[in-house]
Amino acid sequence: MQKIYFDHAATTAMHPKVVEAMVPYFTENFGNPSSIYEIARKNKQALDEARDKIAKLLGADPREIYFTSGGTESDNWAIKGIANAYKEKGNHIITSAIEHHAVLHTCEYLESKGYEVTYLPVNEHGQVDPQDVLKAIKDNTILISIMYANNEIGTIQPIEEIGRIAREKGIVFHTDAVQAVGHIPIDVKKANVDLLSLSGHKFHGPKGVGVLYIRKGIKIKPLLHGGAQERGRRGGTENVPGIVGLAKALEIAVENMEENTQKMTELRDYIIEGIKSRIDHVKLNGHPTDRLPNNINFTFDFIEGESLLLLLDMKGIYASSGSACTSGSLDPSHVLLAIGLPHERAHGSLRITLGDENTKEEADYLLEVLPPIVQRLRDMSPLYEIYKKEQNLN
Amino acid sequence: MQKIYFDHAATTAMHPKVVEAMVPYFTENFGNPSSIYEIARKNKQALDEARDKIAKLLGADPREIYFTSGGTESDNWAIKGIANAYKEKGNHIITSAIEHHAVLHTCEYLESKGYEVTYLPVNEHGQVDPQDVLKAIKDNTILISIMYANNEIGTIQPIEEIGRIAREKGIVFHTDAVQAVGHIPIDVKKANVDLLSLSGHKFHGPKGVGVLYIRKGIKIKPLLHGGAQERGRRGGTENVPGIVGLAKALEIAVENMEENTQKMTELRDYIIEGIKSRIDHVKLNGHPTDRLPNNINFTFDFIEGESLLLLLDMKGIYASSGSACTSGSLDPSHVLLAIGLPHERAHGSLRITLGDENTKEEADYLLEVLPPIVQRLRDMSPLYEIYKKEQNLN
Amino acid sequence: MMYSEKVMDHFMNPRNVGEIENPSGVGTVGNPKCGDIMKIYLDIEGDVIKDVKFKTFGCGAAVATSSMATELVKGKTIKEAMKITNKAVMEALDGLPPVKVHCSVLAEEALQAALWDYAQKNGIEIEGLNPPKEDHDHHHDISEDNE
Amino acid sequence: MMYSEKVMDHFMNPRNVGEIENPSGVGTVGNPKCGDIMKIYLDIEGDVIKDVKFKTFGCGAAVATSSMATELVKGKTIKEAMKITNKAVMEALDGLPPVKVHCSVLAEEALQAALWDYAQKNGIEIEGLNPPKEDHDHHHDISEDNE
Ligand SMILES: Cc1ncc(COP(=O)(O)O)c(C=O)c1O
Ligand SMILES: Cc1ncc(COP(=O)(O)O)c(C=O)c1O
Repeated sequence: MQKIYFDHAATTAMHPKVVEAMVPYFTENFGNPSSIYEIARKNKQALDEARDKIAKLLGADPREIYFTSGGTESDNWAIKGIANAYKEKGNHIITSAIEHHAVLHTCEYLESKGYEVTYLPVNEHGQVDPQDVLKAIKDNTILISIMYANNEIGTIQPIEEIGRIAREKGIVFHTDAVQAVGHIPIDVKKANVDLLSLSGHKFHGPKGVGVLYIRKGIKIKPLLHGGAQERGRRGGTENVPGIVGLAKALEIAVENMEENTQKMTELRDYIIEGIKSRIDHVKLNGHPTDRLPNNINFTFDFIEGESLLLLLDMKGIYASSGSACTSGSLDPSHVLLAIGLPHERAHGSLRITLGDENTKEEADYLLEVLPPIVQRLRDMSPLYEIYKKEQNLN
Repeated sequence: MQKIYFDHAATTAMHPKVVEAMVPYFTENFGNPSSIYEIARKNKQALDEARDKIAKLLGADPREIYFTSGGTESDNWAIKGIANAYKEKGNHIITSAIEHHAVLHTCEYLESKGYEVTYLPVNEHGQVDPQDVLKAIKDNTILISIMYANNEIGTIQPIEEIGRIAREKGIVFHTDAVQAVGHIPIDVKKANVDLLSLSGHKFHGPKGVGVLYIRKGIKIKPLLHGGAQERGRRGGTENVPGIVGLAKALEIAVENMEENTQKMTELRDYIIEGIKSRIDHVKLNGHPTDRLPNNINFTFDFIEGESLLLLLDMKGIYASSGSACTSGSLDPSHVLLAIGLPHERAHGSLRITLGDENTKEEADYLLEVLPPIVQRLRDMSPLYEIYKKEQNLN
Repeated sequence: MMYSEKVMDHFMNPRNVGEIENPSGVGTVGNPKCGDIMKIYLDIEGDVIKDVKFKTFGCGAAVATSSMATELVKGKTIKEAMKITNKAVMEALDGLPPVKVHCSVLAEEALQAALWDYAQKNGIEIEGLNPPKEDHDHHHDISEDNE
Repeated sequence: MMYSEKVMDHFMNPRNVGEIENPSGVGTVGNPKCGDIMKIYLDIEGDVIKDVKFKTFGCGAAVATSSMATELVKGKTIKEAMKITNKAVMEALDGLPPVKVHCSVLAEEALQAALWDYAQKNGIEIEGLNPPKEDHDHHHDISEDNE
């Protein structure tokens, strides 16, 4: 049976060239970059080169690039680090209702520590209104954190505009760009952001390594206290192989972005149209156009997502229902609730996220197997039974 | 020229078998363990197996093993997480003056947040007196954090005894075992510890991955808020390759520990005696017997450590002066100051940390090149000039 | 999360899916908010459950536990059926992941709700049977933060 | 931290290491607490620095800057020597890592301390020369925490 990976927003396979770039640092050039002898200097150099490369690809200065263990640490650091550094100025944070848990749970934690958090609503397509941001700003606002693109429904936020408002008001602006980096063009200067989180494994880089961009002049307190690494701001022996791999992956992603975007957008729209025309009682979640080129998110009425995933798995198709991170919990996706779906419909969502290796043949296979699976689950569903009885009565 | 790596406490090369164990998870089995489909389940299984293996090797339960990004995160999490969880009970923390910066700087941070920290002194060999721990305990003490073995001078602490005292007094006990795990036998139950930090790259595992052991029943708040990974206690997509590699490395280390310990202890003592007999005005730092089998730390009077390292580097020998992590700072080692060395002598230290691949030939080469290097630097030193003049006067 | 082979079998090939026209008793439990609804139809003759059908909206475990629960009661007397607990359902399925245990509880409750409906309709009393709870507010907290 | 080739050359092959018996001036700066002590000996004839020697306890950069500073002043007039700033020393070494810039400052200070000693001994005044500071409390904070 063929295996089709349609869950690139959860994680991606490492690019063979990324592995190749990392290998020399496993057993040969393994020194600690903080040491001064030859082998360590080689590692320091690799670290510097990776930092330079990433800075260039994001339009940043190398001294604004800080390595972390992933998107979650970057988000935690950005939010707690700013909250801590600016606490004399105020204690109010503005974010959105559809952030990743790495942002939301961090904000909730800060609420328990006496901070005040405004969770902005989003419209039916999952977009924050920049005017809502403006209106939410108060004298004690110290941080605005709005994600670049959503991991479940792929909606891209008006980051530049929000950034402009934040800059005008003199408020620090963080964006969780974990799903955006490597997928859409990002320039930290143009985007008017002060801090930006990214994670290697979302664009064919290694797991367990990420970046926090911190604009020059932004005060921030460390999250991981320790050695003098990362200009004294983040302790811990540097994960040199991981960092080298992340830089390589970003380079490859940016080099091929134009081509991949075109290819994936076409495939995305082909699948969207295919599902809409083959299955009734479905709804495309997310923004029709301001969405990641690789994101497809549908709600299928009357059925539940996990069952759908299991049956797709049996057909060799790997997809997701809401964020993979939330599968440990049984609550329906907070993102789907925030765009106005009722609970039962939020449970019945399917997320398909493409990679550049996905083909039209794979899309056709999906469009062939999906309708009978949905029908099978509907035939088993008491909700569908109720719906049909109501239809008959009318 | 031959290259001799004598800095295994800074970091180690990955074992080829560790790389081998990781490779399948780079490009093939790359799924997100939180997902439910086949490829993700394989990752979940690999994660579970690694957790089981590590638990077994430490005498713990798999549900007590939590994966982190390294020793620094483990230390930060342990200390801040306990401080946070037990803040209703008290705000006093006991630690030692010779902890790694990952512990010390975290404690200093907590001091700025209203916690009270006692930094216990050590004796001339770098050991904490368990009676000092007992005496330092107050009604509001919530945490004791004492490292298992010191990274600079290799001194092993009386952990079991301190653990017994902590247990009797009902106080949570954390140990930073980053330098001990994989090098000396450790059983968390016998050691009476509640939390234990370790880091993969210190025993031929990968960089950027570590473990925090958290004994069942211990309350702790998360440090990295986010997804429901690690039983809801540590967010972030799991670094499966890194975790698999860490487990493999620990397995190899424990399997070969007896043999390696014997080999390294012999080599260690050979070098120690060799230096003592060839160079005057030297002092072995650390405990004569309660020390890591791979640690040698000498002070050479009248000279400065970095110069020594550079000249050794020119001879192909890679060693360290104090912790590699602190080389970004110019302050002399806080550990050497704590064992009573005056500043100028603290600056003149050389740390040699052995690995199982080091040989007697390498030791002989070191003993051959070191004396003239020390002499050369002394001949350049104004401190040596003063000393000699004083000698002539007497 | 990993399902046993038995769970997967009952999910992929659920037994007794469907409706019963004019059932002796029918019970619906769960709510869409939690993502599971189970509806069980009973056909009771005398003291014996002659036939049983179910419809379920829910995850793999919800479908599998419904299927297994209906299998376990089919052909049993009411008294025997009353002994089918969630534990029995779980065991028959070779276990469930911890986060899915509540599905087996739901299956037990659906069965008992159907029996209650039968008892109500026929004005009889079944020993040990309690009226179904109105709303299920499952608490799915797997965090150990405050363990 | 990486040193330039020039720095490594002056560290590995330091020029002018040693002492001068009965020097015209001698200056010692730094302190063991900070890990660097530089002592510079001058042999001045008329207005010209005929010979210069140094001894240094310190890191690679401390040795290299001492060596370079002595090279730069050798054969120069006092007035010319007064123009040898830490920047000149650094430039002559093709730069220093940021954390090591203070070594070049120390080299400048050692030189000036030796000149001061010479001026004191001979009761002359050198334009722009200040008495050496007593203790050096260098601030080596590279953290940007509060940037
Ligand atoms: C004793 C000790 N604790 C903590 C650490 C920090 O570990 P890591 O650099 O892997 O974060 C180290 C090593 O640098 C160490 O030696
Ligand atoms: C939008 C977003 N933010 C943060 C994260 C967390 O990243 P990581 O799992 O690499 O820590 C993810 C992915 O899980 C994400 O999609």
